Amino acid sequence: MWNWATHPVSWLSFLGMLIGTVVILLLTLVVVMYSIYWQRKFIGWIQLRIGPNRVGPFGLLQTAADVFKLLIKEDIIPNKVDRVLFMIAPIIAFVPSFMALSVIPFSRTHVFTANIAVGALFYLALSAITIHGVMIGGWASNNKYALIGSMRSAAQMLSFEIPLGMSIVGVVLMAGSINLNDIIAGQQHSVWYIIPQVLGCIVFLIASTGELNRTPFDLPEAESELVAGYHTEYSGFRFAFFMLTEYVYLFAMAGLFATLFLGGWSGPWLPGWLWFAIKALIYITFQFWVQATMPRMRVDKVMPFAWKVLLPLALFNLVITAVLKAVL
Amino acid sequence: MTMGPMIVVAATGFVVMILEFIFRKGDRRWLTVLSMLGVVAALVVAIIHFNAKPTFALNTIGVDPFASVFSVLILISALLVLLFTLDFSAKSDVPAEHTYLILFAVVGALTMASSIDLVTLYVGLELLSVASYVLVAVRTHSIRSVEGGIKYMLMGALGSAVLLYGMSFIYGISGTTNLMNLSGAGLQMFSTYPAITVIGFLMMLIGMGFKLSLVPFHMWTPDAYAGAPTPITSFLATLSKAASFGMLLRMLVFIFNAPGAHLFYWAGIIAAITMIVGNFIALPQRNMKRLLAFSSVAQAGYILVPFAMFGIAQSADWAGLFDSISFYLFAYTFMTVGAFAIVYLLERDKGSLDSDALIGLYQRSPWLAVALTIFVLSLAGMPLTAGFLGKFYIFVDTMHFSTIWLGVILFATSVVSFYYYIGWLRKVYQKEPVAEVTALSASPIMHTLVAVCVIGTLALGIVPALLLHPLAGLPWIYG
Amino acid sequence: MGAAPFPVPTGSLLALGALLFCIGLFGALTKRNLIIVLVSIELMLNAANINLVTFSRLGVAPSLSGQVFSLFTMTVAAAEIAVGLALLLALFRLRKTSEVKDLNIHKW
Amino acid sequence: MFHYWNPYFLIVLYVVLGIFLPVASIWVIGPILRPNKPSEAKGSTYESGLEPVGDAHVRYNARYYLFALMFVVFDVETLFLYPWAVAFKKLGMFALTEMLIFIVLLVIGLAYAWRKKVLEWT
Amino acid sequence: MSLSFWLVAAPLIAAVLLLVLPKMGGAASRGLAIVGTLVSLVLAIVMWLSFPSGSTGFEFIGKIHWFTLPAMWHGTDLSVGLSFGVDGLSLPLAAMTAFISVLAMAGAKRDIDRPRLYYFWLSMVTAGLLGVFAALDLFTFLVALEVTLFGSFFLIQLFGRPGSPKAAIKFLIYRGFATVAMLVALVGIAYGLTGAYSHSGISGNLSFSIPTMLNEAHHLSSGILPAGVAGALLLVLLLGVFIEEAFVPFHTWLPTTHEYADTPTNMVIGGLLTKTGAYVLLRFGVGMLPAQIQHYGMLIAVFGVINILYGAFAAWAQKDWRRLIAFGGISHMGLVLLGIASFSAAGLQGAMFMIVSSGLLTALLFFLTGAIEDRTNTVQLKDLGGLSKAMPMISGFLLVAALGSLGLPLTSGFISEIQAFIGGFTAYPAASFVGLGGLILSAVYLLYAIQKTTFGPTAKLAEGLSDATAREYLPTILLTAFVLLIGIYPNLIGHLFGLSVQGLLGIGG
Repeated sequence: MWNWATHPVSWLSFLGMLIGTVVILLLTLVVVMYSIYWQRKFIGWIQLRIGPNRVGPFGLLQTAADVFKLLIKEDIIPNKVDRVLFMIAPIIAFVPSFMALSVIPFSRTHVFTANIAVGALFYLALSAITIHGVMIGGWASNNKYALIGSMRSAAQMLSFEIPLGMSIVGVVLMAGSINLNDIIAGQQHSVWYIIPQVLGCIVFLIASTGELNRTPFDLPEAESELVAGYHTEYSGFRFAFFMLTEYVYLFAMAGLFATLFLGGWSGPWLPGWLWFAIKALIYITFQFWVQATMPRMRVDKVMPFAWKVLLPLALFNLVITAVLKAVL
Repeated sequence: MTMGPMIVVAATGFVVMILEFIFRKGDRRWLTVLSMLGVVAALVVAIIHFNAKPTFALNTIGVDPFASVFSVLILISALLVLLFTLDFSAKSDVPAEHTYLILFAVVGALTMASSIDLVTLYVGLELLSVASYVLVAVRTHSIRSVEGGIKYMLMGALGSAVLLYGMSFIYGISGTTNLMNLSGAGLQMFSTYPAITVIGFLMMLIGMGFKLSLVPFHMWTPDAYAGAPTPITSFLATLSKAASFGMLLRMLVFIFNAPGAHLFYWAGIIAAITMIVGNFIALPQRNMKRLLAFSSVAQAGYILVPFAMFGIAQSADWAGLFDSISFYLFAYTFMTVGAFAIVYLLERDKGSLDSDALIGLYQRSPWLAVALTIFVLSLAGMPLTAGFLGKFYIFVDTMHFSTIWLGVILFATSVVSFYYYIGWLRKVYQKEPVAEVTALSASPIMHTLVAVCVIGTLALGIVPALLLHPLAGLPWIYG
Repeated sequence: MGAAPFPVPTGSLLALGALLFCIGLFGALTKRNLIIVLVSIELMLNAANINLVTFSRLGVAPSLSGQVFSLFTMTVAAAEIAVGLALLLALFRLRKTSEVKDLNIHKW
Repeated sequence: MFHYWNPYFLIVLYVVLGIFLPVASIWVIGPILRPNKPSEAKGSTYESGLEPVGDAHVRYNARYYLFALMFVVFDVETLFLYPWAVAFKKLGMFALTEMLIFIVLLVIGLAYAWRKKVLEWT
Repeated sequence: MSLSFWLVAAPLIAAVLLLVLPKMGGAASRGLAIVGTLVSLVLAIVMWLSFPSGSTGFEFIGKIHWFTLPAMWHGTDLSVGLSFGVDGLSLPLAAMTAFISVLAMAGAKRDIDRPRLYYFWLSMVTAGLLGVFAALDLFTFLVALEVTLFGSFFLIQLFGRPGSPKAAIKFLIYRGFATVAMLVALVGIAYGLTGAYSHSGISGNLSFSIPTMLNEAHHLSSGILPAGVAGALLLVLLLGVFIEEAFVPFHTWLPTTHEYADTPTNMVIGGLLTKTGAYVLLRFGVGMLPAQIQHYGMLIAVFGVINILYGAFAAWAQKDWRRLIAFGGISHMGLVLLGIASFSAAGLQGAMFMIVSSGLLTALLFFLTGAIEDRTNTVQLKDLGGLSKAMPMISGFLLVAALGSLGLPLTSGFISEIQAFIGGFTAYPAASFVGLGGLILSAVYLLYAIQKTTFGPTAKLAEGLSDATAREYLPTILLTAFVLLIGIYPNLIGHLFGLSVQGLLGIGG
């Protein structure tokens, strides 16, 4: 596999990097648009509805129209907000989500992956930075709903990050590396880690749902209680970036899940990028399925759930893995 | 088992912690007793290994004469503090975390005493410090306690940042954090990067200065001492200080044994400032705990005096310096804990820390009055007490290594300290104007504690051979 | 050592560390809000971390112990900040303030 | 030859683009397309259509801090698990015992927090 | 255990018993304390009588090893012990200490508050003083010095007149500094004489033993002290001594102390405690740094003369008997200084006579003024007058004491002054000549005070007062007797002084 580390950077390869990054950016935007479309369509089917079908064939351009609508909306900055923080909060939230994609290996020969040694940790670190964006946005809005929403969101993301990180340790233990490419390589040699790490996989799935603030853990944005959570005061394209952040993370988390538990791009017959796409789609669809099926949890159940159930489970998984690994 | 004492104390700490949340009802003082048993066991282990050959697990933590002496010192003061706590927790409402936090702090202190790697030394220091911050502020309903804790925390964190920054330079120019390797590298380091070596030395000294409440890094001391529960105050004054001195001694002596005299002179200057300022600002204090806090600042200055001489003395002569430092620390532990014990009894009796609470103590409880007299005279450095001998020993050091000006300051400032120490004694023997006097109530535990401290103070003053003899045989410098 | 395309000299990294340290020290000594003071102290610790990591790759005798040290430092800093925040919380409950100048009860 | 820095160049590019996208769309393209007719009502804080009461910069519930503290402690402890997991194969049984002790300590800490009702959302 | 050991131990044991034994009344406490000190007095007399004739060294040596400060000087341990012994210099002073202390205890008022504590501290001070005079080990000496310091502090503090705490603190701080200065100087001298002084390059066995130090100083066998260092040590020592002796300008503590302390304490402080400095100067200065003493002789002599004159002038200006006596004492000690500075047989003998004489006379004067105050409740000169009618005996003794103090022939003061001045004139005639003025002044102020007190118009409060009681006769008569005895038969103590002076000068020569 070709990666950046084996050659010195020249202007040419720099240009290549730039082009690749732009491609990834565009790809991401497309993926986000169509995962939103897929969400509406899929949930529609589950609920025996048709879903979007007016804009474009099968409604395929629906999301594009939504985005354009947001772009031409007036940019309202309320009077009482802290202007500077209010304006930069979406950026703070968005940038790390996009950066997180840089370590996800999309395919075997994918050249735009930063093959760094601490890939998984890097991802976790970035997802923690987004919390700052959310909190700053909520605080700067000077709105009680936004404040409570952002606090809840932060507390929840923090709480679920612990079991998430712990469950990844199990995989790292199996592979002996934090580098995501090495983890995929490890799965090529044996089985997909979803088999030995089934407990870790379950914890990861649940924790990532919480981390992404998705149903059943979507109370930061519980519209019946908190209007729209931390982005209550946001409108137009600033709001769009918060939404974008969420879905980029969904994509990134799908990529991470595929990499950690499903062998990433590896698989027989099909090309790597397709395998990756299929596996990511499985995760994304799973999320939408859960969203359509589960009711929202009560706020006083969510946080204790992360600490009292998921964390011990993750620790248990870790110990079992380590012991088995040492014994076998 | 080179880490015996540490493991025993840590295990006890966790056992107590678990038992604490299993048994949540009733009188839980047996947990403190259990902790004391653990400390005693650790003390036994430490004494068994007292003369062991220097061995280090993973080249990091182990035993050598240095570790032995300071471990015994730390464990003894831990025992005294726990005994103190045993009485304290019966009388006032402190959370049970108190007990095992002390144990964890002791683990940190032991690590500081017996580690030869900057990393573990630093971690030990922080374990001690963080536990101490919480211990000071353990009474969360008391504004004084919390404020003292915050000041201590801020200053302590500042100190550790400075210390760490200094350590990073030393690591940078030597490429190792292991003191054994560093001790060989000192001279080369110094000749290649003199400026960085000096910066590293000073930062480490200043960083430890915050923990040791050396002037001018002592600002937190009176507030933290006055705010903390009294057993914890005595903990800060003795155990924490002893461990920090041990760590400072180990770091400076191992790393900077080659660069020579003028580096260590800085320690002398700080010692001089500390002695002078510490004693003078103590003069107007009326709050007994604050006064003891300032007096402990001054005492830290006395103990720092021998540090100034490591650069001058040949390493063959260092044994005397080590001996005098550790002797003074032993002496200081007994007399300080004793003094705090009596201050605590008075505080509880009168509900005030004003030194007027001392008035009539002799009438009320002659035995406690005499005990306090002994402690105070020892702190002031009067003959036949441990304090005098400790000071005298340090003075002889200064004499021998031509640093007599420090010795002169030492004794001259102790004369200043007479003023406030004797001010106490004056009140102790003053008559209370009331006709009817009641004895100061003290539990058997407190009587035991005071008695132990009296015995310690007097024994070290009258039969110093008890301690000097074991110290004398130790091969401080080895390898 | 990795031949960095634009090699980062040791000096500038150390200068960064020193700058951070000085900013932190300045903040710790002059700021009035306790949380800012805590953050400043964290800056100082991180300055030391930068030093350690720099030296561990680019020092006189590069070794891994610098990185290990900085790992420990991070943990310690986390513990310190945890305790610090807890104490601030306790203070706020009692005094409704988090200003340095209000830490004056011991003068009364 | 291993070029340690190279992946980070890529990451820097991600950062630059990540900033570029919102900046371009909000500050460059947006102003051309969107209308701008501010009014007092638009600028008021939303509180379900009522007049906003007071300021939202109030003190929040202490439980948030508790969770933040818990996070700080456990996140850093997780940090230690990663290097261990990587080096596990090389170190063998020694690492296992060490880490079991470490995890036991973690569990004790968790149990402590549990017991002290820190984990409750009350 | 030798006699000199028990000399120190007896009052100490009494003190400990006082502290330990329960339920003791005033009389019992006093009795116990007196017994303890009396034992010391008897021992001192026994030693005096059996003192080997012609011996210039230490006799009756007793030694206990105490502890060892371990190897720090190239493998040499410093052995520290409790070690006592007396020579011709210290024996008279020890005897005087026991004598005055017994009388102070015997003459103390009977209605003292908390008698146990009082006699405990009085015994402690006595033991400390005896320790100071009889110590043969530097460590022992320093310990004893500190004991006297704290003992007297508590006596002033707890049992003084109203307002005494302030005076006590002043006393403590001044004398504390004196002790520190002496400690520094003495340990330095020990180093210079016996240890390896870093400049000399010769390493000896460091020792705190005073005989060893004297021996080394005598033979200069090892530890060659560089002149500069020795000079510095002497100056530090002098500083300590000057504060200890309350010399101008470090004198202010003494009058204040005497003003506020009660009578027995005043006797001990004025009669004994202020003499320790002179003893230190003789023992360590003259004995161990003779060359330096001679080198700085002029300085010491000038200081002496200043004190003679200043003390006398200041005494003249006092309106309070006690302060007057205090300044008189300073004047006396100035004479001691002049004698020491002369560094001659006569001068040194005079100095030692003066120490004893001044001790006895000061104690006597304090006792008598104390007796007067018991009756009149004042010692202000302006309030007193015509006491001779009401209390002829006390007035008579007061006159004798005053005459002794101004150096009338047939009193101990005479022999002291004459010898000191003979010494002074041989060495520093000009200074001594100026110092003679002090004699005249002392006559003036003493007679003026006597005249104000005992003669002249009878003050109102002097009417109907009783004369001395049995309690008061004993100390008065005994002290007066000794003042006269020494004046008439100086050789009573002179033969001992002669021996030690020979010893001291033998070094210098």
